[in-house]
Amino acid sequence: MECMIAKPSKGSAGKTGLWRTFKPIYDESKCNNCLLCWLYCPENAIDVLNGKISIDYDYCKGCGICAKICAKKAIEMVREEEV
Amino acid sequence: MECMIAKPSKGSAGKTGLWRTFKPIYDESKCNNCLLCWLYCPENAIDVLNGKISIDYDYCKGCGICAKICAKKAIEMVREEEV
Amino acid sequence: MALLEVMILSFGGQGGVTAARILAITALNEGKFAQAIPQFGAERRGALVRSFLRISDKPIRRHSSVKNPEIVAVFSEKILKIAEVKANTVIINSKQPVLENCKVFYVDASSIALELNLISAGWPIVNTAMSGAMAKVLGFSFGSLKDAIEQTFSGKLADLNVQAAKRAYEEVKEWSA
Amino acid sequence: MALLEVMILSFGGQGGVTAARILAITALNEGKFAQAIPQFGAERRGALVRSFLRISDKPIRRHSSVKNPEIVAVFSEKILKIAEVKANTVIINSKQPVLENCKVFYVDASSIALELNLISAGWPIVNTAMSGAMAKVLGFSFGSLKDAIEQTFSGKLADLNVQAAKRAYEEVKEWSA
Amino acid sequence: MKKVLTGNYAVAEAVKMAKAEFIAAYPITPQTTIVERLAEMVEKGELNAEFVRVESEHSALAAVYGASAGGLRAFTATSSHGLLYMYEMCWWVANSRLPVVMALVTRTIGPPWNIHTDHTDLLTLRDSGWILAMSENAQEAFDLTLIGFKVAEQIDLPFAVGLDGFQVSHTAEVVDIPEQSEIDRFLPERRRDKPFVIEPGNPITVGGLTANECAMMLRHDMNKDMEKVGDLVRNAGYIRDYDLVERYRLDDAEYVVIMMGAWCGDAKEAIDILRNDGVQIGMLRLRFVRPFPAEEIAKLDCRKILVVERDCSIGKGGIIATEVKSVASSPVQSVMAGLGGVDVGVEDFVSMFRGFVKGELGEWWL
Amino acid sequence: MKKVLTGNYAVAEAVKMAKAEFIAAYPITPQTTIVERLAEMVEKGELNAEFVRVESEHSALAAVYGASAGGLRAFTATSSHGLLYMYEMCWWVANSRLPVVMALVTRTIGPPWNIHTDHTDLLTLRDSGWILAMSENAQEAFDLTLIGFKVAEQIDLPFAVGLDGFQVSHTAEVVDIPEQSEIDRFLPERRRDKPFVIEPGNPITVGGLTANECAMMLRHDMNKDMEKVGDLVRNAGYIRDYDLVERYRLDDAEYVVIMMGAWCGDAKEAIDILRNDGVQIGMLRLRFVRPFPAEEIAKLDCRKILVVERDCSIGKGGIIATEVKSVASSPVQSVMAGLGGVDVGVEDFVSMFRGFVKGELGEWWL
Amino acid sequence: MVVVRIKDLPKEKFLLPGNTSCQGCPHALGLKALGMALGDDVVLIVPAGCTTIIAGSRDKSAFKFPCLHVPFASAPAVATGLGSAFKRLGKKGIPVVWMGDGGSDIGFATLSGACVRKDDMIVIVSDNEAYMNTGIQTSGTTFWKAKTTTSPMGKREEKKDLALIMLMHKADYVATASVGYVQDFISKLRKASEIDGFRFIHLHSPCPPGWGFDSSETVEIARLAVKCGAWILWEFDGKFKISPISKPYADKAKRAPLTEYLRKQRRFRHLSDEDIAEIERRIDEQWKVILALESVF
Amino acid sequence: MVVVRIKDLPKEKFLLPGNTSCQGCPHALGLKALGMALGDDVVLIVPAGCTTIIAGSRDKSAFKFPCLHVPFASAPAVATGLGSAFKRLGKKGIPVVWMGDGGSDIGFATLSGACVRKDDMIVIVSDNEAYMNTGIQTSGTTFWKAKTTTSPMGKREEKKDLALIMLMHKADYVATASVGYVQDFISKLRKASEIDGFRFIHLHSPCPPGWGFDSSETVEIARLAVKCGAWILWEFDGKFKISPISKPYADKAKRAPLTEYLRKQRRFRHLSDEDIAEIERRIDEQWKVILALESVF
Ligand SMILES: Cc1ncc(C[n+]2csc(CCOP(=O)(O)OP(=O)(O)O)c2C)c(N)n1
Ligand SMILES: Cc1ncc(C[n+]2csc(CCOP(=O)(O)OP(=O)(O)O)c2C)c(N)n1
Ligand code: SF4
Ligand code: SF4
Ligand code: SF4
Ligand code: SF4
Repeated sequence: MECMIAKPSKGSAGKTGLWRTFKPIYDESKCNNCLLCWLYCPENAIDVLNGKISIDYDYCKGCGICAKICAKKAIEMVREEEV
Repeated sequence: MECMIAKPSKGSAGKTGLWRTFKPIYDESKCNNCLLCWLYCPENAIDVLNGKISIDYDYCKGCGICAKICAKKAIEMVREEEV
Repeated sequence: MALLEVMILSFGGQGGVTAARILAITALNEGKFAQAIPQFGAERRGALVRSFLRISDKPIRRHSSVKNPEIVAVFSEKILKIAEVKANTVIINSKQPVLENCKVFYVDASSIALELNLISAGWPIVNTAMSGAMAKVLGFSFGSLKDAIEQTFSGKLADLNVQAAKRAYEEVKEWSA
Repeated sequence: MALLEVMILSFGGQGGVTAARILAITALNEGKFAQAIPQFGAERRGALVRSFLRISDKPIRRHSSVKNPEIVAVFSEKILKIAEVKANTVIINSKQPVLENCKVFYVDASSIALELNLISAGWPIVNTAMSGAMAKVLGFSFGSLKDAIEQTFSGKLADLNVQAAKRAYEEVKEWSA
Repeated sequence: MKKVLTGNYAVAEAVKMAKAEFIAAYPITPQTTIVERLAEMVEKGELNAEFVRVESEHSALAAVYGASAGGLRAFTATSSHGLLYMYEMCWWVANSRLPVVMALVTRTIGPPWNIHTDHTDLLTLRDSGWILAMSENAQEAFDLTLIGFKVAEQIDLPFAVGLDGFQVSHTAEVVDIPEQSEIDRFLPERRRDKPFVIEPGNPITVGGLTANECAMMLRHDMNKDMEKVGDLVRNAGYIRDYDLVERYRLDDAEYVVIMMGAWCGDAKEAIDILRNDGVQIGMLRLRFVRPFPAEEIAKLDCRKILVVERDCSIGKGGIIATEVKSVASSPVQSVMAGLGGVDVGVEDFVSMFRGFVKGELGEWWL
Repeated sequence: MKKVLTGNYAVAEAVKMAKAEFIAAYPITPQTTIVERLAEMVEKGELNAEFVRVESEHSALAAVYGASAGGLRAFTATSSHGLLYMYEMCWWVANSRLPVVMALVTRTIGPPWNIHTDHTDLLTLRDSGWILAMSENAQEAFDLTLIGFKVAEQIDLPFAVGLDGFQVSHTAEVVDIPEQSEIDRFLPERRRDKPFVIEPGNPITVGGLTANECAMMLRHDMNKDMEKVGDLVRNAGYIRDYDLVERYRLDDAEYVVIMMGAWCGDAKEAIDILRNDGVQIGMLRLRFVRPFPAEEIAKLDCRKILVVERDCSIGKGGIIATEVKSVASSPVQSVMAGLGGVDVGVEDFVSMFRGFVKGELGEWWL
Repeated sequence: MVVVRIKDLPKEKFLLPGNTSCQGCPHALGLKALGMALGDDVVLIVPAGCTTIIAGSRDKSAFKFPCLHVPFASAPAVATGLGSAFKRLGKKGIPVVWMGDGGSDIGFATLSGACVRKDDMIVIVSDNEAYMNTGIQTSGTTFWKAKTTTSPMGKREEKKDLALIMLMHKADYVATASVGYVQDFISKLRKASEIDGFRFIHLHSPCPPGWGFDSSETVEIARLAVKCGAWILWEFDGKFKISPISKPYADKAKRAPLTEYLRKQRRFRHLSDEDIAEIERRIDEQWKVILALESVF
Repeated sequence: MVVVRIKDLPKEKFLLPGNTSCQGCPHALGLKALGMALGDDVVLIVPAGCTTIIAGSRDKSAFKFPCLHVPFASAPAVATGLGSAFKRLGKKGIPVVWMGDGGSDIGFATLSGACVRKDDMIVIVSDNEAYMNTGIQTSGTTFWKAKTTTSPMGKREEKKDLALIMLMHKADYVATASVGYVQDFISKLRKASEIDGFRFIHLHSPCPPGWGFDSSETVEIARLAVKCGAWILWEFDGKFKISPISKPYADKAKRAPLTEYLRKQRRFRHLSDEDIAEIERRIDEQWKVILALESVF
């Protein structure tokens, strides 16, 4: 039976950061702290620490939603070096 | 296969007239020819011949609907002799 | 008592199945084993229903239907028109012994039911009266039957049905060919 | 040719399965028997995908997965970080030969795709370029490959993919340890 | 206490005495009176359980699955088309290893529509991982339901109690009902945490994708655990002793009949008749089809075995016969009879068995 | 003409060439691409049929049942849970004796959710009256689909073509596709009036209540007609010859392996390897499970038989082994392997077969 | 709404006398009307239910319709396939699914699917508000508080409003009807037969043994349901209209006393005055909804 | 309608990063919101669908919720049983069924049954308008004319309106929501959690690979659907209300151009101008119905 039971685990699909083609780069200076990126990141890969956001690149899949939702353009999608 | 196929037959349940406790008796003289009894007999046991109705006692189950629907009380339910 | 097989013929709504059940309980009360078997199938109010009763001193093992009943109980004379009744003993709801070539017990169960106002949808409910007659013929004590009826019905209905059974138990008559 | 087993490693969306299919058709065009096997399972765009190709002169009977491929085709250098690549021959999408201890063929399939604008959702679609390189290594004629691509794509897309395959067919380089 | 009860009411009584906590079922002839009786018990407060009037059998077993995964003792009942309609859930429950108990009132599969007994429906479960019992009469239907809860909860496999449609389900018979206190001693409350429990705040995920090897191992383990069921039944500690099979006049039998279900009573009477004539014949009655009593059959040392069954695997023949042949050391003859509810009584068995002994019996008893 | 096609596309191609008139199916991995391809064919006008996007498998087969009862050549496809969800309809169609063809892409039954091959799903149909074929590769999946329509319509029994999930369904292979004209000669238009036709103005009622004896006779006749299927397959007049079984290096075999499905290819390679070592081993491949090739197996005269199968009847063991044992005259060993899609390849078979020959093989290949 | 006159109705019988229906059976009334309305065009598809029994047994059918028996949950899907066969083979006829309310419980996904696809058929749910064939068990459409064998203290949930639900499915034609108003039912069947696509009729079918009233009162009970406003007759054929028979009862003052309807039935014998008041409140609400729908659709 | 402020939302993650959802997955967005809204109270019941995959594999779960995988058609019935266990064993928690639109096709009878019984659960249909897990096949809720692998020329039937249908089922709570408006969704989930009985939320979930748009646009597409009026946000909690976000779009003049929504999606690339005009007409009609319902319910 045990092998039919799973427990909460980050990275249940492995390091999904590898899936990225584009990488979200956060520019703290432009951020107005609205946390929309945090709210809308489907991967739950954005953390809020002391009011600032931080992206967990191990798992961020590079979907680009955070960049798009940011009214201040504080997140920019940049091509990963190698594909 | 043939034994899975049935064909239209009167009396598929036998002579259902035997089920009757009460028997509808038609009094032609009271009848205004509205045919409501014909329309509402669930058994389809009433026939219309030359504008007059006739009850097929072989199959009439004696439900009493015809008597009840008749505004002219031209059909009366009478207890079958033996039960 | 070796295995005794009984068939009840009734119209749907007359309570043939309940009668079999009551008599099975009666038999149990008498220290016997019993089986009450309803007609296997889709009954419709008004159609002919066959139910069965088996009684024995030993546990009853068979579950097939009864093919050659020793006793047949007929809940309505009308049934004789549509079903062939073949048995050593027949118990019939009737004012007269209407059969030949067998031992006949008859009781006017319809009148008993009507008089006690045991009626449903125009039908006299003759099952307890017939149970009374059958219990008598089967040699069961009335006490055992009374208890069985009281297990089956409650309150005023139990009373009425016990009365019906009692009357039939007493009124049933034998006629031999 | 005895049975030859090839594994393709790609990211979901890169078209590894299609490449295997194209090469199987190419092999058929060359009079051979072939099998193209996709990863058995639920792929998600972005995840690592394994597909297989079998080629033989005789009908191929086995249907189990390929465990010890003679040739591995790697559709992205990044794959080397997450998957161990063990084979006699490796064909890789790369500007340089980035592997040791085996025969390596390399081609810059990404640049070919980007230059021909074969892009989908940000990804260069490298499968036809890689098919070109693989066809060359497998010793297939370009005509057979071209036909296979034209069976797979239609219209302008077919043209572009044929061009990509053609360039890779010609540009793939060998490097031996 | 002795009572006159139909098989269906006996089952309902057993479910009540087992203190089932959750019941969901959908009516189908000839199972319906079980459901009606339980609904009545619950509404009248005789049984402290939830009764859910589901809209289909698939949902009946789904609801029972949910309740059982949540830790409750849960029960359902069905028949024939109802079983086929919940078939997917049957497999799901078995692979989940939940100790659900189901009464299965056997009935022929249509078309044509037919409400009479036939064992084909029950046998469709034989691969799935359900423990499959088949009762001969109302008493066994009662007893096996109670034993079912106990064994299912011990081994974490679901348990189906078969009873022949009408012949047992609707036939009122004398049934010996134990005291509630006896039952309480026999059957403790269900352990809530076995094989797992789904509850708020306990973040486990059950039943999702796994390695192929795990799916295989699951079936392997189920099969292994099924082997333990025989001992669990024999040592259940119930008021009466039970085993996977019943042995009737078997000790010196040269001819052995293998059967299951209600008609075994008729067949036993026929055996008595043949015995009176000096024929050394006996019966090995299958009270369980799963686990299959392979050892008991393999041990039979006789001239020949006759398997009489109410089913046919189209294109192969008698299902039980096939299984018996696969393990028996004596020659096996197969007869298919009574399909579609065709009545087979004592007289039929007498002539069938005589034909068997004489070697004059065909494969079908039509 | 030779084409590279997956097993699923090969089936779709066969359905197109058979000029099926009605298709209803519900997607489920790994069957889905059959349905997608057929939908595309119909929408693009390559196939003049109606394609219905039903909301479940039960409805898929129900719609196919309606169309077939109305006289059309009808097709569906499913897998695993899809099959279990339409299970009631499968029995209904069989008892109705309608010549429906279904592709069954085998897949393990959950939980855990698992999309890989395992033959348990297909085998749940073995009692029902469906003709059950199991293909080894895409070519057979194609051929058997066409033969399926022909045989089903000749004998009035539904026909299921099994193909292993992914291993055949999604593996693209070289398939030899005949000319449409050849197929047209092989497969005439469906006779609209067999076994009955439901149409306006023809007041027959089909499938209602009947005498019990009729329900029994129906199953008896199905079983009898199933016996004729072997001849119909052998004499189908198809482009290639087919039989219920394939005999591989069997003539002088002392050791015989019985298997079915895609992995038989791997096993044949293993047989070649053992043969090279001088072991007299061969294979009887079951191309059909129903009708069960009992005669072919009974005739096997060898030291021992090994049944390797991707299924387990919990509480009894290997399903095919049980059936083989019930008819074989040589000793039979059973191995259960590859359940849940566990990969079993040439090397595995080599050591499995060596173990078998040496008598060192257990019941499970884990 | 075309007026149907009794005298013009065909005399041919499609439901044959001497069948197994109980005395006063509402299904029998409905099936008879179906024959009068559409006659030879009908091909019946019948899932499990009382109608399975009514249809006859062995070689004897009670219908002059062609009739295909089908599994309980499958009927509309079977009709999809059968209709396709008629079309392809050039046969004129309508697949008519005749099911009980039970069929619409277990088969609701099937019904919904066929409707969403707008498959060509007429579906009639003959609603006797319980599973009668198996012996009066609660169904989704059982009336609030009605006693059944599985709800011996009375049903706790509200009656499922099939017709409104099908309306929200955007069926091509939806209507409610009653065996108490056969001419209205016939007229709706005829209207439905002239429309293409998926057509749905929810037929109110009081059942003597199931509800506990005398077999002579089927029609009367059915009419009382309409007259007290508990059953509203309406039709949607592109436009939503309350049927003329029900129209007057939009005015509460014109409605028959609710107790008249309820007190005649054994299944309601236990109702308290508060229960009856609550039912009345719900009827008023239902009328509000229906009247609003008439103004939008 | 309680306003949900971003800053007040809990930081605990119930959907864990690094799961198998595609880039820009709407289910992931919705599941994350569910965790924020109800957290530890949730017990997930998941039938087959993309979420089966997202949930993780082997010993690794992507959820901090308890989660029970269940057969495709069974989820609401399983929730019935599970909820009963919670109640009997005195455990506080809500069975939350999270299903795709496919689950509501095959399982519609199950859904309808649980709703009619008013069983205690929240059902969320995360509607990506096709069967995505099996590779983009048409479902009942697929948008009219959208291309899928089983409708390669575009779907011919209309989108099934689940929420209105459940409203007519008299569910205790019904709402529409969108992954483009997470705060609104959270607020509705919280409202639902405070009501007893059967609660239903139809969540609009644009899917990048399924609909053919870039993964960065999930939220934008979802919002465009609302802004052009094609997806109307509303809530019924005893009273029917159009949600504040959608309210302005009752006025057609305020709506975003429909083409903006449609042209961004590959599945609609083939639409003709007439098709678009027809869609617009249908949207107008839908608004009429919704506005009317607001006035009655
Ligand atoms: C899958 C399945 N489940 C259950 C049944 C048993 N069954 C037959 S008819 C019926 C009830 C029918 O009720 P309804 O549809 O309301 O029709 P009615 O009998 O009232 O006319 C049931 C539950 C069945 N035949 N198939
Ligand atoms: C009975 C059954 N039929 C079919 C399937 C295959 N299947 C799994 S997921 C799925 C589609 C799911 O679609 P949807 O519910 O819309 O969820 P999505 O994948 O879009 O999230 C199908 C058809 C199944 N698992 N069980
Ligand atoms: S790119 Fe996507 S996954 Fe990565 S942080 Fe932004 S929203 Fe999250
Ligand atoms: S009593 Fe009933 S069955 Fe007889 S004629 Fe009158 S309506 Fe018909
Ligand atoms: S129970 Fe009711 S619906 Fe069924 S046959 Fe009898 S009267 Fe008709
Ligand atoms: S296909 Fe769509 S719904 Fe499914 S996981 Fe991918 S993005 Fe999510």
